[in-house]
Amino acid sequence: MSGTITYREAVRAAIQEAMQNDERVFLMGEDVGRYGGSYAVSKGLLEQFGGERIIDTPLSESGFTGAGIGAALNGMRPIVEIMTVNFSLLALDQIVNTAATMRYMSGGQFNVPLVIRMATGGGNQLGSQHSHSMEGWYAHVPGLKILTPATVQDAYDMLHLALKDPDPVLIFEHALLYNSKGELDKQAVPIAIGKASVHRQGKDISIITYGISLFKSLEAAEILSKEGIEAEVIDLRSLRPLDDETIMASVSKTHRVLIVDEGWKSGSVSAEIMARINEQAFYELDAPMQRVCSIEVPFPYARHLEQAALPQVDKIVTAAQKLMEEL
Amino acid sequence: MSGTITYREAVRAAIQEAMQNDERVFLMGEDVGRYGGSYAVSKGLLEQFGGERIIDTPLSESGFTGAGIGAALNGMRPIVEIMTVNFSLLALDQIVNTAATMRYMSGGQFNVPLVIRMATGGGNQLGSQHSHSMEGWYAHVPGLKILTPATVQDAYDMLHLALKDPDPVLIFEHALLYNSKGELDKQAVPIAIGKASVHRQGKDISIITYGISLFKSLEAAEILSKEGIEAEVIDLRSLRPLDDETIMASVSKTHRVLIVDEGWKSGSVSAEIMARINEQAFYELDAPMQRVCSIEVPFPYARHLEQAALPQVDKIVTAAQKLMEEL
Amino acid sequence: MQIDINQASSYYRQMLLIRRFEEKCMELYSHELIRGFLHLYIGEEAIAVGVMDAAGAEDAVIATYREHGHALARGIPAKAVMAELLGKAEGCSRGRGGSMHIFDAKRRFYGGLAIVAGGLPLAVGMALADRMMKRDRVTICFFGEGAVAEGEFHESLNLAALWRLPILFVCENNGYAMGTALERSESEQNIAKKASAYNISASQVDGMDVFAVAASAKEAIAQIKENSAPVFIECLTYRFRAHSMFDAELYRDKAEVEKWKQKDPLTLLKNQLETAASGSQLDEDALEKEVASVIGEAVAFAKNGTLEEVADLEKFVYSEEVQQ
Amino acid sequence: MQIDINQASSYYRQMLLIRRFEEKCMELYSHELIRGFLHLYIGEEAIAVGVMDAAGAEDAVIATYREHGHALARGIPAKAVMAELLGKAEGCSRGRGGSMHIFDAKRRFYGGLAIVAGGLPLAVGMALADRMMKRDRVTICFFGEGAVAEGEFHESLNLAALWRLPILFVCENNGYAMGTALERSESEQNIAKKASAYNISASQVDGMDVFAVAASAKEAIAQIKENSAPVFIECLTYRFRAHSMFDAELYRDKAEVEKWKQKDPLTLLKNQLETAASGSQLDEDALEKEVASVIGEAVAFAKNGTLEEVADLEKFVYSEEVQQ
Ligand SMILES: Cc1ncc(C[n+]2csc(CCOP(=O)(O)OP(=O)(O)O)c2C)c(N)n1
Ligand SMILES: Cc1ncc(C[n+]2csc(CCOP(=O)(O)OP(=O)(O)O)c2C)c(N)n1
Ligand SMILES: [Mg+2]
Ligand SMILES: [Mg+2]
Repeated sequence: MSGTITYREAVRAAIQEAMQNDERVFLMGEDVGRYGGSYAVSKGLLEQFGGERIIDTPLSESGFTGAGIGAALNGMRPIVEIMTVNFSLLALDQIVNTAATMRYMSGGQFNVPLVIRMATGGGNQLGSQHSHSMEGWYAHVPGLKILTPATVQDAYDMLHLALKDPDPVLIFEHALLYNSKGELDKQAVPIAIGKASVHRQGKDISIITYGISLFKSLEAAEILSKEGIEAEVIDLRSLRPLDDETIMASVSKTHRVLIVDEGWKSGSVSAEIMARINEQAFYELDAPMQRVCSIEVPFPYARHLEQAALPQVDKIVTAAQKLMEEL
Repeated sequence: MSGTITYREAVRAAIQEAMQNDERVFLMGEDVGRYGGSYAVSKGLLEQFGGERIIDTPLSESGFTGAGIGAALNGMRPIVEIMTVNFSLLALDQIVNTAATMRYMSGGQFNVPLVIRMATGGGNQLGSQHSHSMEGWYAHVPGLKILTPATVQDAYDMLHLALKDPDPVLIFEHALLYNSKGELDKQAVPIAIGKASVHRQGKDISIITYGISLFKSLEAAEILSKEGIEAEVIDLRSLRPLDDETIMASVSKTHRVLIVDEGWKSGSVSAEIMARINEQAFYELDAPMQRVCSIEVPFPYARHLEQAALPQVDKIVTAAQKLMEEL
Repeated sequence: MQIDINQASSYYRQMLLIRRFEEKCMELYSHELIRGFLHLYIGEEAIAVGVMDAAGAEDAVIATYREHGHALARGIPAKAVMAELLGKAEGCSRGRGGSMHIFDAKRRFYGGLAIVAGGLPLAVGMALADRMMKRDRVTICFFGEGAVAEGEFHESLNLAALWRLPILFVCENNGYAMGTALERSESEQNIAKKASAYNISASQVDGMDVFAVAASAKEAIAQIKENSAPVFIECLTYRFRAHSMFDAELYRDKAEVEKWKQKDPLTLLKNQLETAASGSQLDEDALEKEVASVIGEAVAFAKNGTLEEVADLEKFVYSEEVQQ
Repeated sequence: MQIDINQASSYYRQMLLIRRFEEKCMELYSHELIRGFLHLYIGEEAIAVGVMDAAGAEDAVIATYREHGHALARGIPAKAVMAELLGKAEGCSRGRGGSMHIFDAKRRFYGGLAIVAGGLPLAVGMALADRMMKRDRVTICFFGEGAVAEGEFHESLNLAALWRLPILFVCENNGYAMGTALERSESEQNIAKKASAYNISASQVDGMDVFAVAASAKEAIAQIKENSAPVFIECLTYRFRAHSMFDAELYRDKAEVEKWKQKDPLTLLKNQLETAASGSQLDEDALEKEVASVIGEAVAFAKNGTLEEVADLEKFVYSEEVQQ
């Protein structure tokens, strides 16, 4: 049952299996049916499951996301697809003010087993209204869980985990990852929500990252290795909850920290990780922590500008080198 | 021209003067006119300026905020009032995807001189859909400026500063501050956007805060002072841009940092400040930085629970004491 | 008109309970036992009572922050609501919700939601779930006329009609959204007419007349089931009190309020009964006593209630168990 | 019908320019000189050209991500648009905007906005500003029929009608929002009828007929000024190409596309001229040549353009000077 497939196929397979195994699961969103999904994730599912379970919605982000909450409250296990994180702002009221609060403000009477998937990130030259990485924002909100699958295995596993979770789970799929390929073992026991993965062991510096930046970080680690710097590369996997344990264990080993995150720098996930390391492992640090984030601009269209705005392998390498130079 | 007035009156006076001096300024929002404003800020202004400039809007947060952007693009200086930060999520698409990006994506051709004011914060037992402090979220977004007046003087000054700014400025007024009283000197030269204020000099620890937490921090500082701990208390005033200079100067003096912030802890403003101090003044720190934030819950109604969720003077004192105990 | 005296007494008792319950709330608010926002339903009782009479136990109800009346009419015990208003652990939302967030899973009462129009998308999803699971249920969604201007209203009505979902939309048109009169919020002020623009069958009903509301709701629910399509009713009503406890009511004049008070739903019901063929009369004293005793017990229960442990502050942010 | 040959040639030349410009875009896209999303207007040219003919220089225009046609019809030089598509500093948005974000302050062209329905609230504000400042201007706001389901559509139409603002709403109904056909997105599929529910004067027009569009837009603008109230026109049209460059067009069949291609606005205009009383003919060859040369120059200009300095990446996030 293991083999090499694309990230897109992994998400699709997970949706497909979940729908086969549980009649409560359905997929809803703009163009998930006849069009096949704006990133072609759900291609073929309409033919397999019909329009009652693969629901093309009108352009009404707040309406259909809220409908997902309602359906979840009423016994279903909806998967809501929002095309791109920027559009999710139209549904934010429903997500933050209702989905995240329902259980709490009802004194535990109602829970919202809703899964929301959306594409995130830049690099496709889509400009200022389609390219941002706002998953860190969502990670601020109690009541939500935030997942960021980077690998094909996680793209598959996390959808299943999210569907089993009784609370609202948001999954952020980086748009540039859909075509990436990797191994999928469907029998593997999935790593639980809230657990980070150490993708590369190292003793000199911890590179903490998630999503597409994992691959840039791994590439940087190989370059650094040639210079004798052994980086440990951690994929956070989940931004809420964060896996403090894995982070601190790595910091206690390497004593140097670099965080790589495609969000805008100020107020990003990287800031929260720095804050926690400062709180929980301050005396382990041999040097100030560093971060490579996106430059704080609405993303530009022109390729050279957009690339300059994004975290890149060379920036990671340089930041790591500088960090190693500190006494 | 100086005297003691309420925060509410200070905001009102600033709106009033701006409207008298500049025909392009107008106020628009739900119930700003006949009702007098949900927090009574605009009481009397309808009578003075008429319904063409004090515009009661229907319940359409996205619509009227977007209309504010449009009016700003077309030469006006609108002040949009959103009743409560939670409702601003309905307008977030307009604020983040349009107001913040317009100048950039048009290559500098259009700017958006829009002021958005809203009430923020908890403590009024308003529950899970009315009580949060999301200004930190907005501070993540390039293209926006984020102000958090704590004092009566700033409530007045910042409105004027915001109206003079060519870019979108959001002003967060803590709902519990409207009745607070303070000195207002209308002739005083306002402290610029992006500058923090040192409200209390101290040599032992820096308490960095903003909004209503300033007063809790000052109270805590007095208690600490009796124990011989002299805290420096900094009011950030502006969350974007942040005044790194003032922060680092204080850290270099005290070498200990406590941040007090009513936002939910994870991913809050406090995290960003910790990140920057780590980056810019790491070697100045004698101990790990600490923060007192809101507990990560959708706010509960019951008073004892809500109070337990909020930063409080005793929590600040205890955190500061612990921080001083570190070697 | 033929009026059944038992039906009439039952309506009257329920409306009276809501009325007296809320009058008590005002008192407790002035004693600072209730805090936060408190939105009274006084004047509008006929709507909740009439609609709930049409609702089955298996149907779902979604209301707003002005929902004491809906909660009581739905059968949530007065003591559970009162304890909630006093922030007690015995409250129906364990003190976490307060006046704006009444919930009751057993009675399928889904709030108590305080974002204007925020409940409408939920109704769409609830009804969608029922249809997918082939359950013969209706979702009843209450909201004020102020909600009509919000985008969520539009998106939800379209989805409901497009997907032919079993939803009863009940617009409580009391003429004002806080201080904003309908004519200052809508270019088209006939709300039922707006609903028709989505091809939803819609009508206006006198919201002060509990019989009219109940009849219209019953017909609507039958129609929803028959046509598998949503129905919209606009109930014309008025709130006799301020929007909340912080409202100087600068935006409407006393004469208008007085005019509407002439149409008090409780008085109207009494008059209807008197002029009805039956000629029977309500035993008002007995009903007042019964209601007073329910409320007395509710207040005592609430006052004697306990405070949730502060240690449990974070309880219910997430579910405890993740089923595998 | 009497047709003025000069008018007809002018329309034809503009529509041809848009058509050939976009065909060139496809070519450049396949050569990877244009990237990102590229939404072609081919088939819909009559709308932009007809409406812009009615617009005055002082009026404002707000469009969507499918706005090359509007930009060109508004008079933004083809070379400035092409340079933008190639991400060059000489582009009308200095390469920061790309295909979806064409802007031109001088021609009051406010985008180039890529959040569906996001431009409608802006139009409300622009028109509000004009009314407050007593300027005799109209704001013209284009959007697709897909935008109609969004809450912003509803909020904006209501505000525009309620406040009687000088806005011309132009709905380009091409039958599909990406792969979603109108009948799967709206419970009421007559969009003009939906607009009437806000008491906005609304009508449908053949969006393939540039004369019809221009006439209707001119009448609308006169009406807006006369009544100080918004007007809504729904233009029935079709996109001949895919939604964007990543679209397998699984959702519609070839026959439907072919049927609509029979109504090609360019062909229609030619036919109208031929059957018109005047009997005059277009000099197609000359027009093709003229257009080809404009496009050739535009491509050369764009290719020769420079790249914005990376050092200037953060320029324009904020205004440089804060006036005091
Ligand atoms: C989205 C949102 N905006 C604003 C408010 C503040 N607010 C609470 S009630 C209300 C008026 C609502 O009027 P209506 O829908 O007519 O209901 P009514 O209060 O008359 O029952 C407003 C503006 C809110 N709760 N939610
Ligand atoms: C708020 C939002 N949701 C989704 C999208 C993705 N999207 C871009 S165009 C489009 C279809 C819009 O259709 P329509 O309004 O009919 O315009 P057309 O493309 O047909 O010209 C969609 C879904 C978006 N850009 N913005
Ligand atoms: Mg009302
Ligand atoms: Mg379309």
